[in-house]
Amino acid sequence: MSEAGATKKLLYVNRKAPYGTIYAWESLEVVLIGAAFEQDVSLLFMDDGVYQLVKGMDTKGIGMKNFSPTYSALGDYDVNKIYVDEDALAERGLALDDLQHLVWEDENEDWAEKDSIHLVGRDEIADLLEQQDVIFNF
Amino acid sequence: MSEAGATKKLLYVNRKAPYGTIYAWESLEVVLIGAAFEQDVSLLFMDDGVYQLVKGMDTKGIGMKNFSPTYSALGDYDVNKIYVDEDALAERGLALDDLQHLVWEDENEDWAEKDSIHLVGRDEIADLLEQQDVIFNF
Amino acid sequence: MLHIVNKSPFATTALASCLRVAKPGSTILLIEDGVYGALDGTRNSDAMREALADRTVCVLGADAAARGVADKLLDGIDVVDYDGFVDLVAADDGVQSWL
Amino acid sequence: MLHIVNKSPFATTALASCLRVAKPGSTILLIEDGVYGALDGTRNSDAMREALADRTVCVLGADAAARGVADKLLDGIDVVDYDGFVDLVAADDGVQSWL
Amino acid sequence: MKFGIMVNEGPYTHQASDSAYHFAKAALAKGHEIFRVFFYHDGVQNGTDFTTPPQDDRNVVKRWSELAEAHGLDLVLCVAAAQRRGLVDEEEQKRHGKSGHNVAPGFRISGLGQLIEAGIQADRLVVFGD
Amino acid sequence: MKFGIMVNEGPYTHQASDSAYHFAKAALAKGHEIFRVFFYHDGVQNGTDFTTPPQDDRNVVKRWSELAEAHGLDLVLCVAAAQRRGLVDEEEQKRHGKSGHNVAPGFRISGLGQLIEAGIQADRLVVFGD
Repeated sequence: MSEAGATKKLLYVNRKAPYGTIYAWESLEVVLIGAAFEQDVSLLFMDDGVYQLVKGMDTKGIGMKNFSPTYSALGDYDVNKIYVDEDALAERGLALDDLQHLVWEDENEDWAEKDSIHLVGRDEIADLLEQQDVIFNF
Repeated sequence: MSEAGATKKLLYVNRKAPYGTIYAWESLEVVLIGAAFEQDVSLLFMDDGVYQLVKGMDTKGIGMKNFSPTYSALGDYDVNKIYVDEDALAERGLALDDLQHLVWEDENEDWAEKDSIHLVGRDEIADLLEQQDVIFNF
Repeated sequence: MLHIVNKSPFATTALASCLRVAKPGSTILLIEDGVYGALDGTRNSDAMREALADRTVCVLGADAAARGVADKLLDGIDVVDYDGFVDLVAADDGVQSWL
Repeated sequence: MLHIVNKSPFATTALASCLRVAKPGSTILLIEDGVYGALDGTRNSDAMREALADRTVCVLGADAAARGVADKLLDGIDVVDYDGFVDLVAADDGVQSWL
Repeated sequence: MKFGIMVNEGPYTHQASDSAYHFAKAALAKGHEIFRVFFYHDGVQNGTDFTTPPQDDRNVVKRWSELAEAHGLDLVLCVAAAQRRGLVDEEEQKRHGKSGHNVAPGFRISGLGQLIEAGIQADRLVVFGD
Repeated sequence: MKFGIMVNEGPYTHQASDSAYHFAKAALAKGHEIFRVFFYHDGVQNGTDFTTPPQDDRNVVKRWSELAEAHGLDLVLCVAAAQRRGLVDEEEQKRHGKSGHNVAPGFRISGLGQLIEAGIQADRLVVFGD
C-alpha cells in the first residue's frame, strides 16, 4: 500500500462546526497544501462539519476571518470529490441549497462545469471510509 | 452582593470526566486554594463529572498522576457540601457505593464523622445553581 | 439566573443538561457554536420551543451571522449583541456557563 | 478497518456517529474517555451490545483502569494494552479517529 | 458594576478568548469595571508574546495587551497552569534557566488565589471555555 | 511496518499527546518504524521547552524529546500552527525579534507538506486529538 510513487486515496474527514473551534479552517489549509501532492483526494463533511459549507457567513461581528470563500477555490486545485452526509443535513434542517455551490471544470469534457458536492447516506459513507488509504481527522 | 468582608456562596461545577482532559484535576486545585478564603463552598458533580469520584482508579498504565485520593482530603479543608447528580449516576449504571466515601468531622457534634456527598435530583440542582453568588465552571 | 451555552446540541450534551435544570423565568444565552441550538427545523427545535414556553432564550447575533444561520432562528428567540450580553450578565444575579 | 473513539458517549455524539457507519466486521477501539462507552448497565449499553453482534469492540485496558471502571465492562469486549493497540492498527488497513 | 472574567482556553483553537475579549470590551465601553481577567488551563497561552499570527487574522494576544494598556486591566496567568504549559516571565526565566521569556505586556503570572479573589470581589464572574 | 502519527492537542489539557506517546513507544518496542510524528493545531505546544511541570507529574515535552533521541524520531511542528501559538526556534527568534526560542530538543518546525508526506509514505496514519 505504501509503494513509492503510487497514488494514494486520501480522505479528509470534517466533523466540527466552524469558528467555535479552528479545526475547520486549519483542516482546509491542509487540503490546499495537500493538493500539490497529486493524490486521489476526497473530503467528507458529516455531523456538525456540514455547517462548514453553509453559505452567507458574515464574521465581521466576531472579528474573525471569514475563510469560507476558500472552499470555492477547491475546484481549481482539482479537489472535486466533496461528500456531504445527507442525514446530517436533514437533522439540522438544511438542504443542499443552504450550502455553497461548489463546482469544478472537467478538462476531459471541454471544461464543462460540474458539481463538486455529492450527497451521501450512511452506507456510502461506510464504503467511502473503507476505500481510503489514509484518513486525516480534525 | 459584593459587600467587603461578607461571606459568599461559591459553587464549583464539575461536568467532565477525569484524565481525558485535565479540567477535573485543575478544578480540584482551585477548590483546595479556595478553601483558605473561608467562603461558603459547595461542589456539584453532574454529567460525566460524576466519574471524577469513582473509587479504585489506577493510573499506572497511562503514566499520569492519580489525583483522586485528594478528594478525601476535602473534608479536612471544610469542604463538605459535595452534591452529586443522582440521575447522572443512574444513567451511567453507578450507585453511591461506586464512589469514594467522602466524609468530614463536625466539630459542633464532638467531631462526629459525617458524609460529605449528597445525592441531588433535577430540582435540587436547579435550586443549588440559583442560590449561588459565584459559580466556577470547568 | 443566566445560563450560557456555547456548544452545538448536535455535538455535545451541554444544551440538554442546561435545559434540564434551567428554571422557569431564567435566561439562556446561546453563543459560539451554541447558536445552532436556536435554529428552526432541526432535530433540536422542539426541545428549544419547549424551553421558550417559560424561559427567555437569547442568541448572540454576531455568532449566528458568522455561521450563516441568522435567518434560521426559531420564533421567539431574542437576538443580542455583545452590549446585550453584558446587560444580561448585569441584570441576572448569577451566571452558569455550560462548558 | 479500525475505528478509534476517544470520547464519552454521555458527553459527545462521537460514538453514535461511529456506530452508525462502522461496517460489520470492522473493529472499534475505545480509548481515553471513550472507555465509558464499553460499560455495562448504562444508558449506552444497548447500543454497544448491538455493535458487538457483528463488530469487534476493544477497550484500552490502561484507560479503563485509570478511570476505575475496568470491572464494569460489557461481556464480549476485548481488553488490549498499547501493544495490542499497535497490533490493531497494523492488522487493519485503515484507521478512522472519531475526534 | 464590577465583572470578573475567567478564560479557560488558549487563543485561536477555541473561540473562548475571542468571546471573552468582545465581552470585556463591551463591558468597559458601557462604563462597567473589570476587576480582573484570570487565565486558567490552556487559557494561559493567551499571554504569550511569541506568537506571530498571519497578517489577515486578528492578533489575540496583542488585543488583550492593548485593552489592558487602555483600561488598566489586570490580566493574570495562573502560575501552576503557566508552568505546565510553558509561559515564562523574566523571573521564571532566571530561576529555570530558559533562553528567554514570553509573557506579553499587560499580563502577569500569579496564583490561583487571584481567581478566588476575583470571584469574591466582583459582582459577577463570567467563565469562557470549551 | 511504517507508522505516521498526527497529534492535534497540546500537553496536559487533553490526553491525546499521552496516548500518542504510549502508542509510539509500544510501536517502536515491537520493531515498527515511526516515519514521523506531526504536531498540528494546539499539538505544537508539545514542542515547547519552556514548561516546568510539577515534580510529581510526567514531563510530556521531555518524554517526546527523549524518545526522539533514543530512536531518531522525526518530530515536526507545523510552522503555521506554531506561529499562531507561539512556538519559536532560533531562526524565527531572529526574524521576529523575540527574546528567546522555545523549541525543545528533537523537534523541528516545518510545513504542512510534511504531514501529507507522512500520510503518503507511512503504511498507516494514526490521528490523536480532541
